[in-house]
Amino acid sequence: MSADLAFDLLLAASLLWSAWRTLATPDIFRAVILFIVFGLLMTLAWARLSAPDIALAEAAIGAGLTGALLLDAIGVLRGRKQP
Amino acid sequence: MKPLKHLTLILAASAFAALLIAAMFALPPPTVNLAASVAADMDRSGTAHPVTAVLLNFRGYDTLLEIGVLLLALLVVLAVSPREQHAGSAAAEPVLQMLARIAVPLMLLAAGYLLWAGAYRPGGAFQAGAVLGAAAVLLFLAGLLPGWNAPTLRLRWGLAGGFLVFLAVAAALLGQGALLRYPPEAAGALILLIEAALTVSLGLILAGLFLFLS
Amino acid sequence: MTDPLAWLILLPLFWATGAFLLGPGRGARLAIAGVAVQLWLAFALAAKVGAGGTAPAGSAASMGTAIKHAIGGWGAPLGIDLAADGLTAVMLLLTQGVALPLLLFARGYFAGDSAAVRYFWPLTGFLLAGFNALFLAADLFNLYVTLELVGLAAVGMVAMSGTAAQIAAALRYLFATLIGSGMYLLGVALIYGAYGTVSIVTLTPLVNADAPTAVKIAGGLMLLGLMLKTALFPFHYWLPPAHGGAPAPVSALLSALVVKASFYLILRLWTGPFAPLADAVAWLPALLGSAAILWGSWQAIRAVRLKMLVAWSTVAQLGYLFLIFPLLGADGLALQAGGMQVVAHGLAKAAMFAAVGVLIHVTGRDAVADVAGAASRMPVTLFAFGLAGVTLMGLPPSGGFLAKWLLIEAALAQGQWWMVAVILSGGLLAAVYVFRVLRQAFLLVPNERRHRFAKSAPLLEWMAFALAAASVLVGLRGMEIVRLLGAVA
Amino acid sequence: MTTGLIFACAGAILFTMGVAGVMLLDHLLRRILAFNLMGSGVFLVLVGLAQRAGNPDPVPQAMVITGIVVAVAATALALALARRLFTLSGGYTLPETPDD
Amino acid sequence: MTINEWLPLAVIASSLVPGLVIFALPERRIRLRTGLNLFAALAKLALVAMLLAGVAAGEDYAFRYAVLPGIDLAFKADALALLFVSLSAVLWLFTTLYAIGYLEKAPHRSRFFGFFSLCVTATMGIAMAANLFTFFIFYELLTLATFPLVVHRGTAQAMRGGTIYLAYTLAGGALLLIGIVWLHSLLGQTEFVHGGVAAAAVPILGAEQAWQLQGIFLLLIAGVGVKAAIVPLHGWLPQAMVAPAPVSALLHAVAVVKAGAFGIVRIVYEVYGIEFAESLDLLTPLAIAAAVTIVWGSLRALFQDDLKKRLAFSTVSQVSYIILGVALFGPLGTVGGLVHLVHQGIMKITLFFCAGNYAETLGIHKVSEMNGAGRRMPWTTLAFSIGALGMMGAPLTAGAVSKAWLIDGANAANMDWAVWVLWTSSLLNAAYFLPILWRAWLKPLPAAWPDEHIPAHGWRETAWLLLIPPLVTAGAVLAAGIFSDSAWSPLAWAQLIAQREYLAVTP
Repeated sequence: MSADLAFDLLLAASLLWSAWRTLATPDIFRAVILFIVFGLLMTLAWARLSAPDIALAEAAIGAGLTGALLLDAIGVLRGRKQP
Repeated sequence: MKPLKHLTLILAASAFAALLIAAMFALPPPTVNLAASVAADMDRSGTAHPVTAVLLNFRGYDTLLEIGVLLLALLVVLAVSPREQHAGSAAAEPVLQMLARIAVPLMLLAAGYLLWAGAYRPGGAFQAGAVLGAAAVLLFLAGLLPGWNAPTLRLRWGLAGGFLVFLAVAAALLGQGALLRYPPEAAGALILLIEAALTVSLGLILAGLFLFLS
Repeated sequence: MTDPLAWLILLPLFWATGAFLLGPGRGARLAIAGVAVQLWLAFALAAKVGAGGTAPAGSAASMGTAIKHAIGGWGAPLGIDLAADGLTAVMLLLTQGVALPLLLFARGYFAGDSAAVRYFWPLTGFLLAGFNALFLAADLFNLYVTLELVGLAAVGMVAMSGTAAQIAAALRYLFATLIGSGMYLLGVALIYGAYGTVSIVTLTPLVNADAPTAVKIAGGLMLLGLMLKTALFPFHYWLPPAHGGAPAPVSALLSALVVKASFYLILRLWTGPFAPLADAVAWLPALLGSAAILWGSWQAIRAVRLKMLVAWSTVAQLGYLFLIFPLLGADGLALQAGGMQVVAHGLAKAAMFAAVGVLIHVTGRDAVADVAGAASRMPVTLFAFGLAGVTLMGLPPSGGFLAKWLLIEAALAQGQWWMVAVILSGGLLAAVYVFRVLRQAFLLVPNERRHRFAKSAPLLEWMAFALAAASVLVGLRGMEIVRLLGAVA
Repeated sequence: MTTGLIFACAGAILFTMGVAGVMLLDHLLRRILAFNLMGSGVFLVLVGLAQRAGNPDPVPQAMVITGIVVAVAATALALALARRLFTLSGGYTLPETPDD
Repeated sequence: MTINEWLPLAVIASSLVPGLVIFALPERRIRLRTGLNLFAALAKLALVAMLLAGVAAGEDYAFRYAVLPGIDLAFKADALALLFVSLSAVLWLFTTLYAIGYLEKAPHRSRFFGFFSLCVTATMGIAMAANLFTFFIFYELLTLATFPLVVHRGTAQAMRGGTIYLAYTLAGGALLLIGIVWLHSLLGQTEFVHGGVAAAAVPILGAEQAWQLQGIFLLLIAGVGVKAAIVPLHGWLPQAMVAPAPVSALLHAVAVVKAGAFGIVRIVYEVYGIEFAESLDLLTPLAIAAAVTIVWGSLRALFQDDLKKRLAFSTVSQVSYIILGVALFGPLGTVGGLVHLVHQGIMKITLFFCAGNYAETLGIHKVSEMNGAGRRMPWTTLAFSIGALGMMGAPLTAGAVSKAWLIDGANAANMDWAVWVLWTSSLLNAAYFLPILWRAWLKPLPAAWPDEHIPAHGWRETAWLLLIPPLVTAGAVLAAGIFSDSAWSPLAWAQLIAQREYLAVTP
């Protein structure tokens, strides 16, 4: 088993794990954090797939903006700010 | 009954995933090789980076519609978030403010670089626009930019401008023969024009998705 | 304006953006002018297609002989093609033909409360652009983008005037449509993995009966996703609250057109690339369609609210469309039946929602019971409702009648007697819910029990009437539609 | 087993998880998260399967960029609706049965 | 387009267009509406007269328009069509006059007359349909146009009657549709052809198609049988009595039941062909169904106290005379059935006009309230008596002529039982009509009428517009009986049809 393959498998497993935790973790705030982690792992995956354009887009839009939007929504949920 | 329903669904989902994976392993190599076609036509595409060539030339029509989707989403956000006067975000910690003052110019620079780099290496309007949007969000979080109310005419032009430029180029080229058929000699310039306009509008739209909601 | 194909997509995008920039007042005028030009373009395209003598629509060859536009000049599979055959032309005509009166209707309907519906016009523009782009697309991935354009615009329009119930309905609809397009896109991904192309023309000869399992899964996923978007029973759960909750012009657009867009795509794929795989499962959509007819009609009969009644009727009427799949044979009868039903139901349902909109506007209530006595106050609206009902019941000489005739003939030709029974019971059940309303309207109400009627707007009434009359009169122009569908040389 | 195929398989599982999540979960924000997982799964299949032989293919990559933008648009729209519902009804879940 | 093409269309348009205009008229434009109605009715009569003259001279009137490939909207004004067209056109004029008088000051008159005109339009279409497709279109249009008339009063009772009417007719329509489409897919067409389109196609059909054709026949007859009120499909008819009197007159004498009976005529003669139908063993069951209906309707009529209900059951019985005539395999029965189509129409419309007059003038709705009505309203009662005697088949009336031909037909077909049925029916007719006449003429006047609206004024026992139509139609009942041998009598026309189109018959 080459190192590349091992890394890929590990990365895929982490992706699935973070995705599973995102859905299963009871606390919604943690779920969003896990989702952002998932997004960063996705960025790595895109890099491994020789897709730097997608990696950039994923980091900026997928993890960054979506994460920010979700966190903001949770702020409303937690009543920390006016909706 | 609900747990039972959940269990059956989860079992079905697992079975489906297993079937799908097995099917993917059994798949013979594809018949058509589009990557080769892209490589063959790169010199007529007006850009040196294959992904940019696909995004803005070979399948530029997809991108046109996709910007439409994004603008549409912004309109829906505006439509369902009726707001009177925005309070403005609470003044953030001074550290964040300082960070923002330093980071934002750098981000603008990065956006410009990404836009320009897109012509021959990874990068382009989307990434650049995303960075612009992120800069605006950062300013907002630092309390340096107020949240947005119903957009003024100028802001509306900013939001829709990139899409309009894209549309106008498409229409003009349609008059010349086919939708989005760039003349090879002008392709590079036209794509850069579209990308520049898109970068600004994408930045505003992505920022707007955040700022109109907050 | 030499090329109607591309302009049919660009024009609504232009006026949608323009309406956003200009605001609702001038936006409305821009939109109406735009749709009028689109209607003209659609007619021009139909004339062009009709003159071309295309092969039977939906047949494997039809995409090959259709009018094409290679975007960017590249041509498939590298570039994206637009293609129009008879089926496309019919759908485009229907879309613009329904949209124009509905936009005039909407202008009157929304007059006065501009705040809530500020974004109606640009959203409509994107919706129509999405339709036209979808009907013209010949590329699976491009179709995904158009599906999202249509889906998100539709969701936005449901949510637009925002009560809690409407937002909840919009969210339910949003998740349904997102899962639907997600399934579709996974199918596209598998297809690209298997064949390396997403162009329908390139793909069609590559798919054969012993395609790899992944391709079969792809077909199944795409079909399932699109059925969800079309609200085929049992995936109809999202439709009644969404269509029944939105403002009347929006309900009309949704019921008349949005669900038809995904149906159109199913038909395209079924008769196009996936034709070699489709025969084995043809009974499934027909079975679900039958269930939809019976269940939807039953719910419409039971509905308390007027708009819910009409929305459930949409669930039922969509069922008819899915009956055609096992009958798609060489004679083309089933395809003609499908096309006719799409057109007739589109016009009739738009008319019915518009009429119900006027009724609610004027009586101020949304309950079947509150229609009592409306016949004498709003004869035109009631007439519109009745004429639309004639089409839904499949009574002559409406377009719905021709659709049913063709469908029964196709079913008989294949010995599918159970289908004939379903079709006719559906018609009778439709009569029950249509006449439930009409009966109520004819009822004489003692003066003291009569609630006050607001003043009605003649423009609204007559637009509903025009749509309803069109749904009936289209039955007399069956030849043109059938000819466009390409079955008549 | 290539990088492409590994991530395609991961994508298939992600998609399945995502669909199940959108259908089964109650909390709106979590359903939105699930939708994003579903989308990422599809994108991985799209690129991974196309590149299972190991050669990068710009066409699916460009499609995924388009897809990501569409997904963020849908997410923002969904969030706007969810927040509006929260403002109006005080909850982040949909009512159990559609009212007639 | 030649005159021979547009004349049938003009006949249809002459009631369709005014009908649509009337819908749009405001309620208050009484003169304009009345004028339009009468103008339309007279124009239609003139057009029909042109057609009659043309057809008698051997002209062909037809119009055709393709709706779908292989499916045409087609009209033909042949002799058979004109029998029904002329009946409808004439009776429409009188019913319109009567309705104008009857609905004075009632609400929603624009709606009423609009649908009234649509109803007649549908009847014209049914009469002139040249294939089953066209027939079906107008057959269903008739259902839709009559529903608002039945429920016109807007009471709960009217709604009930209307709903039952719809349930029966729409279900019948569905059966008819299956039959038509099935036939169309079997033969590729459904044209009305002399001698029968199915008969003509027999050589190309295998023997195994016989059961299909039998099944189709059953569906078609069941479909039109609902409107023709064949037992057990007649349940709607007595319920529909809640409608205003002119509507009942229209339903019973002109439009609805006749559309059903006429449909049976077309199906038996021109779709199947009488000989082919006989060879498929279809006629005897039809004749039995008709016979059962005749006796059953008469029996039920005996026990009705409500005057309109008694007339309704009488209609059930009488319409099946037509069907019996058709089902009797032979030329004499054909003539009897066809002529009864007209005769029953003028007799029954007279009776309904009179029933309406009693109700409108004196508030009489029941047979038991009829005592002395003949002294208070002699003219109305005279007309009623003529109609009733005609129904019984008394000499010198139209009814005598039809019955004579029918009995001859039954004898010629060696169907003795049919003769018995006819005699029994006549007896029963007498049993339920004579008591009414006896009460009206011979019983003393009651102390007060149930609800007297219109006071007597010398000779004028009720409003002119209510009085004249029944007198004219009663006169027609006598004329059709007395002058049955003249060249322009319904009998002569029925003979022309039988002679020209079906069988070589010498009267």
